[in-house]
Amino acid sequence: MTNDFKKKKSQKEQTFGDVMRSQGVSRRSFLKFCAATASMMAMSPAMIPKIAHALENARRPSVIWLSFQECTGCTESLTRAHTATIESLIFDHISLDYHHTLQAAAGHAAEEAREAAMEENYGKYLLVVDGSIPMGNPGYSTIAGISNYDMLMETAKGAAAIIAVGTCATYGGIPHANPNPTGAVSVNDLIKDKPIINVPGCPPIPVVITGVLTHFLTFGTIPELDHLGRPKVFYGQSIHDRCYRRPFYDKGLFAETFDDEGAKKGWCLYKLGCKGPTTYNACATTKWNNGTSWPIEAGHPCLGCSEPDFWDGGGFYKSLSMPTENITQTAIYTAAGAVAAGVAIGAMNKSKKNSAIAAHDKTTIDDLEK
Amino acid sequence: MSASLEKGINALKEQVDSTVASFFSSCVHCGMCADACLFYTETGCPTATPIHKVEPLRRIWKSEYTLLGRVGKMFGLTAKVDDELLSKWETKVYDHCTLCGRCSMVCPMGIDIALLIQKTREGMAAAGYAPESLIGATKRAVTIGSPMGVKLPALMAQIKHVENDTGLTIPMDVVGAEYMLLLSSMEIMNFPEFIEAIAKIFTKADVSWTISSEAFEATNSGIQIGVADIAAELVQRIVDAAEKLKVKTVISPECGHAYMAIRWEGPNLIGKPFSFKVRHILEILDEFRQDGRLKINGKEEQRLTYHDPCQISRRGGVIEQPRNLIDMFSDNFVEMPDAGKMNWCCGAGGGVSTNERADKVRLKVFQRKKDQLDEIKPDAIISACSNCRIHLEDGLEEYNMDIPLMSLTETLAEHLE
Amino acid sequence: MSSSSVVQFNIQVSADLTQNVKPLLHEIKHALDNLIETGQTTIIDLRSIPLAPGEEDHILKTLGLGEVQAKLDALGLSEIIETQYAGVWVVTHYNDENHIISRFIEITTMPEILSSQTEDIMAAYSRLAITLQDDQEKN
Amino acid sequence: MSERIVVDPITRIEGHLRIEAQMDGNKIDKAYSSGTMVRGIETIMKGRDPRDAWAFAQRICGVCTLVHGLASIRSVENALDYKIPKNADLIRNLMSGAQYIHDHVMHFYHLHALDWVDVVSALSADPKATSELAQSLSNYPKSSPGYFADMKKKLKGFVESGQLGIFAKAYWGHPAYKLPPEANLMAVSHYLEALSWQRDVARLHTIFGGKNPHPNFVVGGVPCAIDLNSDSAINMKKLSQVQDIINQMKMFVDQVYVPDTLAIAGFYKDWTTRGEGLGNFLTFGDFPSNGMDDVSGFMIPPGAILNRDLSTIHDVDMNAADEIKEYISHSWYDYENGGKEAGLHPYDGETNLNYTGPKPPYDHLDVDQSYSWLKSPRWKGNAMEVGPLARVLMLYATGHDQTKELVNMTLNKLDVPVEALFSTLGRTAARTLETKIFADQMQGWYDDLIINIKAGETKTFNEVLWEPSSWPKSAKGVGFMEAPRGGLAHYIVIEDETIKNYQAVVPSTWNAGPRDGNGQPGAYEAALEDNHTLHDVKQPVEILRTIHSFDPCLACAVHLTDPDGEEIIKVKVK
Amino acid sequence: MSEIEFLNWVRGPGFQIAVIIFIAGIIIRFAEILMLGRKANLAEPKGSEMSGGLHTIVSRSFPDKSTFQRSTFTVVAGYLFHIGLFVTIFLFAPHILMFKDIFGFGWPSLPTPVVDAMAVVTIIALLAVLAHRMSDTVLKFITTKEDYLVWMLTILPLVTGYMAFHRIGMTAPTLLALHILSVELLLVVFPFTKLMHGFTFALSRWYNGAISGYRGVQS
Repeated sequence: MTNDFKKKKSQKEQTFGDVMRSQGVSRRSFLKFCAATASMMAMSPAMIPKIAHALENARRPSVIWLSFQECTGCTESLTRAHTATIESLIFDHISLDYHHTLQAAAGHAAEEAREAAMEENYGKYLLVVDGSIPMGNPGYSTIAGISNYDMLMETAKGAAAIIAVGTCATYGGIPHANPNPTGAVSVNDLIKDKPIINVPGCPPIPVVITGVLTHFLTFGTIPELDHLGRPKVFYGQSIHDRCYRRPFYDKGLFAETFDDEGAKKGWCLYKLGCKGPTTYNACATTKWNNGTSWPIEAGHPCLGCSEPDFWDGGGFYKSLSMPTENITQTAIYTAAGAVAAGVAIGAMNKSKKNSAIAAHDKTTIDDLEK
Repeated sequence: MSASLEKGINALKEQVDSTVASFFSSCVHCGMCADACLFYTETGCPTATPIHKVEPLRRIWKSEYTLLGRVGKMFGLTAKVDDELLSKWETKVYDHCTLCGRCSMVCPMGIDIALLIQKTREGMAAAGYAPESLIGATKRAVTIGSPMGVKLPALMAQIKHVENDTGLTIPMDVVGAEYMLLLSSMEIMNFPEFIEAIAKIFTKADVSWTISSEAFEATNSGIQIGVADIAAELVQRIVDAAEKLKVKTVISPECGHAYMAIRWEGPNLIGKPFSFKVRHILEILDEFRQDGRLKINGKEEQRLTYHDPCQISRRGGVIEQPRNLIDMFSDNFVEMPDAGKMNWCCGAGGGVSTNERADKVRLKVFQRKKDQLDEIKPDAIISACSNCRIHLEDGLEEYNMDIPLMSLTETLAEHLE
Repeated sequence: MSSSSVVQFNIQVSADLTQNVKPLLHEIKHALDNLIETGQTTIIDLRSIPLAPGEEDHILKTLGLGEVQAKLDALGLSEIIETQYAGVWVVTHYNDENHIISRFIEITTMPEILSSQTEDIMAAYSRLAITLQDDQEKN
Repeated sequence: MSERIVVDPITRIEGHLRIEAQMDGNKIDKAYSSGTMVRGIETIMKGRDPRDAWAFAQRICGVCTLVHGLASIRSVENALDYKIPKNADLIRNLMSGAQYIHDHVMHFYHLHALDWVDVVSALSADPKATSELAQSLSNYPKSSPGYFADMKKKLKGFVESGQLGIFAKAYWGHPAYKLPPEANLMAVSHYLEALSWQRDVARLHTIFGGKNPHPNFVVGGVPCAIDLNSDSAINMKKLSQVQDIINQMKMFVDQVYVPDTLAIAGFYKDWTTRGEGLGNFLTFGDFPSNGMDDVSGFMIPPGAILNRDLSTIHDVDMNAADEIKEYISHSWYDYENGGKEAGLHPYDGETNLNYTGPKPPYDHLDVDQSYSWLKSPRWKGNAMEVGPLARVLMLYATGHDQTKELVNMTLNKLDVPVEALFSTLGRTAARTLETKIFADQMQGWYDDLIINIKAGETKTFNEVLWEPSSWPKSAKGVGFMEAPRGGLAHYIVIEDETIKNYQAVVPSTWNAGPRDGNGQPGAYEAALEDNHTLHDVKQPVEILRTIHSFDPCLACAVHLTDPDGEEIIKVKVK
Repeated sequence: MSEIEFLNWVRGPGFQIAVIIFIAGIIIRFAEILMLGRKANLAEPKGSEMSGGLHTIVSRSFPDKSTFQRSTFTVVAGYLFHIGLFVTIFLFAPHILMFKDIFGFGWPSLPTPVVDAMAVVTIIALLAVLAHRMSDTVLKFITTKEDYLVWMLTILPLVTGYMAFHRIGMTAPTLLALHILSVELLLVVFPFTKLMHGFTFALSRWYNGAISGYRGVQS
């Protein structure tokens, strides 16, 4: 029976347009799909014709998804995408040839699938990585007896581009958090010779993952990235700048607890520790789970999960203007020490003055006349 | 480093105490003291900025008494005090400052700049950077007993003269008298009317008083030049005389810095409290007034104003008394702008009048007083400091102003019944 | 399903939180002017604008309901509604599960999506031709 | 010489799991379960603000996504004796219940189904017959011949594209697949339906917690305020969305999940006689109606069952020093306090990393020594199974009416004895049955919430102990719950307003943990050793079936801490 | 170092270092000053040191009419930027949160737009002060390098704070980090420069008032 699944080389080069047509999808439906795609990719509606043209000719590339030190939250998030749904993604857009959580094959067969995809699509496949890579000891994370580092390097070799999904893969994430017990590092800490798109978030917004994938598949190019390697369309503006609660910040109206009048009226969550001002992500516009809500709308301050080292930002309920360490204690210890030092230094002053007084040489009129 | 420079630096080191340290710590270089100083307002020269004048003392504080300054000094980064600095600063400290203390009143940080200058002069003098004329005056004060060289015979001659003129007795060396009067050389030599006036008032008020033949000189050149050792010696003479005569109160005459020296600095200079009180003559007179011991006959109709001598008013706290006294004989009293504790200096206090080198500048800065007077146009000026009087007269003459100048004590005496 | 509540025109709207509503309405006005002057069309993606809860409803309520309402069934439902301001259309696309996947305000004489597409017309022609041929063969 | 087969990676799970099986011919003689990934979250949490702990703990797992957050919140509340408003408990129950329903359905269709369903076989199904089959099972609307024809066409197009993606290299055509093509087509269709359904119902978390995965929590209540007059709080619009979601959940569970489970189970009755494992079951109890302090108000009662004896329910004391202990005889850890052979109660728990396994790349683990990043938790020395089967048995044993009814219905329908519950298939069925129970219970919690709100009670957060300065100098507590995969307990020790020690004793450690010092295997190992004969050792689908019946979720099971204890091995760059 | 790492550093170790230097510096400076001591005044007092001292601490904030007329610019600009600094530092909600974190208590804030406007006023006042300092004969003469440094370090937190609030020029984390860093620089130099007047003003005013008060003059 497996024979039915033998590859038919001639059909492998089908474009997305071919697939759509073979499924009897009308041009109008296709245009609608493109409009939704443009919206998802946070592109101007003016781009719809371009997207249509590009998608028409897009191929269905092989995608290898590697999971290292992760929690599967990123994959879970991917399955929540409502535009370019996971179904349409894995059936129409891409060939997801290796993905632990979703693939049918296990054990050796799974590894064979990965190796086959790498061999057949060398130089063309897209590598998606979630999770960080522990450099403290190869035994800290292995798959099929292979260390994460070895598997990443081996698989990255033939990749056309790499998408690092989630904060762990992009910046090291929670395993990297102080004291980073396993020596976790990010993908771009290890790979320097491939284009890498960082899609941070803990997890990233579902449609941002698919949006980035779709962009790559549609245009075959890396979207414009910011200084942290993030696509600007999604990570170009801070949560704070696009937050619907911003006017309350500007007016100085803040929720003080989670269910006071301010919380109920949707006042700004800055005082509750919101990291929106320093966090660049699309939550405020894209929202989560098909526009249902997002953390700030649900009354919880932004954790800042799309930023590097957000775990070590000094407490999720400490506002950005608060120091991250216990300054009160520091101040008390310092004061105690400084009083001692001050007394010593003051005593030096005093003794210096006393010796000056002791050295006093009486001035007489004769002295003046000299 | 020369021995004298070393001595000067040591003297500056001695001067730094918590007040000095807090003052220097607080200065923000706002420049407001300049606007309060007639040497700046009348010359427009920024070197006259009061806080600038205390640079030698500031450098010593910084390099000796601050952590950062000491560290800087180790690396040669903290500014040093040397002969060049001191010689440059000599005129700033002695010629361009009358220690009037007006800057101390406006500093928003509360820096007592006059005090700092006084302390700076201690170092300058010790290092040998004091004006020659001041040195001469000081020498005379120490050796002869008076900066102007007035000896006892001269005083006795003037007393004789007064006694003859008025028929009053001027008690000398009366043991057990209540008051012991001090006189300034100027009063003895230039304004013997003052002695006459006192004799008249005290007689009418019926008080027991005396003048000591051993310590009649009120002025203290040590204070002006900034040599505490000498100032103390001069104070000690008065203390000895007062103790010898067992007086209850020593009266400082109409002389500003004399009052400062004996009333406020005296006990601190000799290092122990006095066994007697010290009062300014105006304080005494005002007490008499309160006690109803002064009966006035007729009032002046002239438009009178009062020039506050700095050391008496602003620095000495005798502000109300002269006005109370003037009120007794005047219905037409007018205050100058900024009168009272904020009044402007005549321009010759703090040893400037003694300092011949400063003659030109002191007359220039008199412009300030002139402007004040021009604004109110008085018929006559009353003052209570012989030093002020001499300089005011010089100034009025310089600026061709024909305004009579009177001593408060003398004018009061004239109006006694 | 909540999302089947297609366009809700009678929702109570609270205070205008983000202050994005007024500028958006002004932008629509300018676009309309532009359409009149130059014939240029404008498309605004409502999902690209940060709106407070309830504000989208406020915008739709303000625009109101005009004469034309069309429904498409193309990979899920689409609703094309001309607002009470002629030339201002609200185009809402749903997926197979009736979830809104995108919503645009189009300022145009007729939204592109309503027109028959050349490719579809060509496909239709050949389908019709085949049908007729089949009929012919059968008969 | 017997053969050792290795399945690594075990796919369609959360995390990194490796199974090594020592064969006796075609029969599994000994099985070894190994967690192969470690992150050190417990170490990372030390010294931090206990109020932040939930966010860290939550990232233990993105599949169970809320359970660690909730357990963590409860541990802090327990330590501080922090009372929360009734509404917060109800919202937490709703969120937790939604997690069950979402998670179990996804597990069944996306992680487990492909062990029983042959995708290739579906290509030869008759859509009309499939439609008849589907309609005979339930009145789910999407069951027309046209619908299944479309599905078949889509699947065919996919297969013909030559790029099989996630379906590549699976054991298609393996004789262990026994479903007729029509059942396979129906199941594959529902695989896709479930993908879209889960996307929708996950939104319940988004409404209350702002996002999913990883919704937000807060110590002292829930972050979402309730105000029916505000656009920016939980209002009628949002509540009606919640009601819609509950309806959707219930519909899918009743009309798709339960019928599919029963239908598929009917073809695999042989799996009611294998994969039992330990016969010891443990629950911590959860779903309070009256706060976490009132055990009698729990929907799921706590207790332990030993040796299948449902007549005796043993009490469980989370805090007793001699009940719950974790051992590391075969784990890559070391205890400073007691060494390799000691068992530590979680309050005193340590997680000092000590990797002694083979240097990667390796072929086999040394199973006589340490071979897993999982510890071996034991209750009074006994290895215990946790999870849906344990809960259903507990509910059954304590006389929960609906459970009894559902279990009996299932046994009757499949025509198997009650012992069939103690098996691979029993475990999978138990998961389906409890999903049904939760789907029904959701409405009750929702109604209680509405009643509360209508009565004017809108409090969702108790601010009284929010400021750390109001806390005692030191405190310790346990936050326990029933996670979808089984009993979960987080232990926290707070000192000077920061976390001094944090230990999570998680379902997959109970189930997937290695042998203890007495050679007593963990639940996975015991289950695999129970009557497993492999048809083809190269295609060990049988191992996958039993392992997946536990719904492995490995990330959570992995401890770790002090970097001091680690052995640094330089990575060789090839 | 990424920008958030930078931000975390300035909010964490950086802030600690700054606070340590600030507090230690101030205490040492006070010890340096106070332990030098001051001789008791042996002259017979005419008034009270205490009442004179306390009076002057307050009164020097309000210049007399003549001084005001002579130094109008210095007084007005000084008032403006001091009030501005007070408002922006102590009445801006995010700053109050920081104080609350350190002291354990907070106080009400002013509406953000008011603080924002005040920041602009303060910046303008400080620019005017600088212009004045560079043009006025006296100020130009007495100004030292330290004065320019301190001016720079004073205006920097205002400018960076304003930029961070309005997110001008750089990414928000960078701006916020720079703002905090600029405050830390200010804290570090505070005890060792004329900024110390923020604490010693009371001391020097007290001494001045005490000296005068003893002689029966209100200064």
